[in-house]
Amino acid sequence: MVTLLYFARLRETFGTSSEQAVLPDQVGDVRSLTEWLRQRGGVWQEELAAARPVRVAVNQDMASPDTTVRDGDEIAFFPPVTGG
Amino acid sequence: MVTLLYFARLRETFGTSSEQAVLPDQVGDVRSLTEWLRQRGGVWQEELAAARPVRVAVNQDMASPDTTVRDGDEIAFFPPVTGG
Amino acid sequence: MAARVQTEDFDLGAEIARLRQGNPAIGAVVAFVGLVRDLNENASVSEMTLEHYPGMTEKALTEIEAAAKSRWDIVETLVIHRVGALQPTDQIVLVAVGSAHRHEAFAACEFIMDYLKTQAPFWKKEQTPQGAHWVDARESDETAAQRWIPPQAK
Amino acid sequence: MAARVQTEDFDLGAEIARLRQGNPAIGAVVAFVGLVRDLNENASVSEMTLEHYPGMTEKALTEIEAAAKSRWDIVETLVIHRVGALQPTDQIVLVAVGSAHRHEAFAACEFIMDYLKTQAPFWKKEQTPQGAHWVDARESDETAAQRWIPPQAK
Repeated sequence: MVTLLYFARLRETFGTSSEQAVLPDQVGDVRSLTEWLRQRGGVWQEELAAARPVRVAVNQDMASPDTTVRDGDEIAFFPPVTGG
Repeated sequence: MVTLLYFARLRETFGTSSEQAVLPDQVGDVRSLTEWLRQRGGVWQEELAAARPVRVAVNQDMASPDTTVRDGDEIAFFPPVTGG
Repeated sequence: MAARVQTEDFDLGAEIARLRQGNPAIGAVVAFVGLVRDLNENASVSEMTLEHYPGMTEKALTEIEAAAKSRWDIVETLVIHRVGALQPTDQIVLVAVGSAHRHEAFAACEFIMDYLKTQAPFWKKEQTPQGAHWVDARESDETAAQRWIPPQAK
Repeated sequence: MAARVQTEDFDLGAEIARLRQGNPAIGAVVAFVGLVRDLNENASVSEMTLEHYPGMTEKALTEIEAAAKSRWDIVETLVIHRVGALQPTDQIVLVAVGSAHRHEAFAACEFIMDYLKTQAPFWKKEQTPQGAHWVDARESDETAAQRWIPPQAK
């Protein structure tokens, strides 16, 4: 079980700010997790399309596609940040 | 007649902050004015020695040795500035 | 070193007074204040809402401050970032650095702002006459942060 | 654009509030505050006296602000410099710049400080246990100002 968080435009488009998910065996890093969510189709496929500049944080650290994800992790998806 | 002003260390060493002076004919620029003052000897010769980093302003603008001085000018002598 | 995320406004004078209070080793303070403009990318802005990622925000800001401290000889740093609804002329963010000499304070303050802009999880949504929209990240902010990376590390 | 020389202290918060008051085009303010340290060149400083050249000071500061305005796209500038007797932790100088975007405010503020340090007629005299002495100009301040001169103009 992992916690998935969505912020800003993604939160609005997905219509949710968080969910609990059980990862299938083939999901071991950010890349495969994103691919798995994309397979939900619709807005998921659209917002998480490879061309979209989506950022991912694993346990509140900025992550890359190769970053490992494992049970208990908090994984957040969001657009490039625009604070300051 | 010109007004000569002295600031900071020069003011203290010369023992005066300002004087009125009538320039001799051969004094036409900052270089010759400085040389003329240097000829007073003593602390004047010492503080205005060529090796000393003295700054000169003519009519409240930073000047160079070639800057012209003429009757009615306000000419200030001071060490490199240290504000801020 | 302190990082705060808050909905309330902040008092620049009081924050800087606290930052340097009783520390005669601080000879220079550089403070940056970011404000809501009424115009962005040629659209007039009537209101802005700032969202953030609680927990990660504080962590990211603290890490950026620590990076600045390890890089420059500075004494104090402070970051305050507001969230929630803000109007034009409202204060958004304060970054302040205190150091013995001025160049370190200038460099560290600008470094913290550049990294905050690209690394701290805040998002702006603007209200304009054409409706509300999420602000797009600017390429120039990415470029600004990149210039702090030593050439050999790129 | 304003330049003030005064013996009284200044209120950072009030000055910045006035600088940006009612101007929603200002998205960034960078403020520099210079303070008296209790240590300079390894000597402990108990008091400092600042002397200036009345008339030329205001002229020099105004010219430096004008140079910054012609060089960067900035909206407001303010310089306040104190003179007279000051103690450690006292404020000496405030330079503030307001602009639409942050990089212009950072650059213009640092530019004004670097030129003030080498062009504005102020002199510091420090009181130390070894007696009073006039502070020597620092080569590093000259170098700092030089870096703003375009290569072809040097």
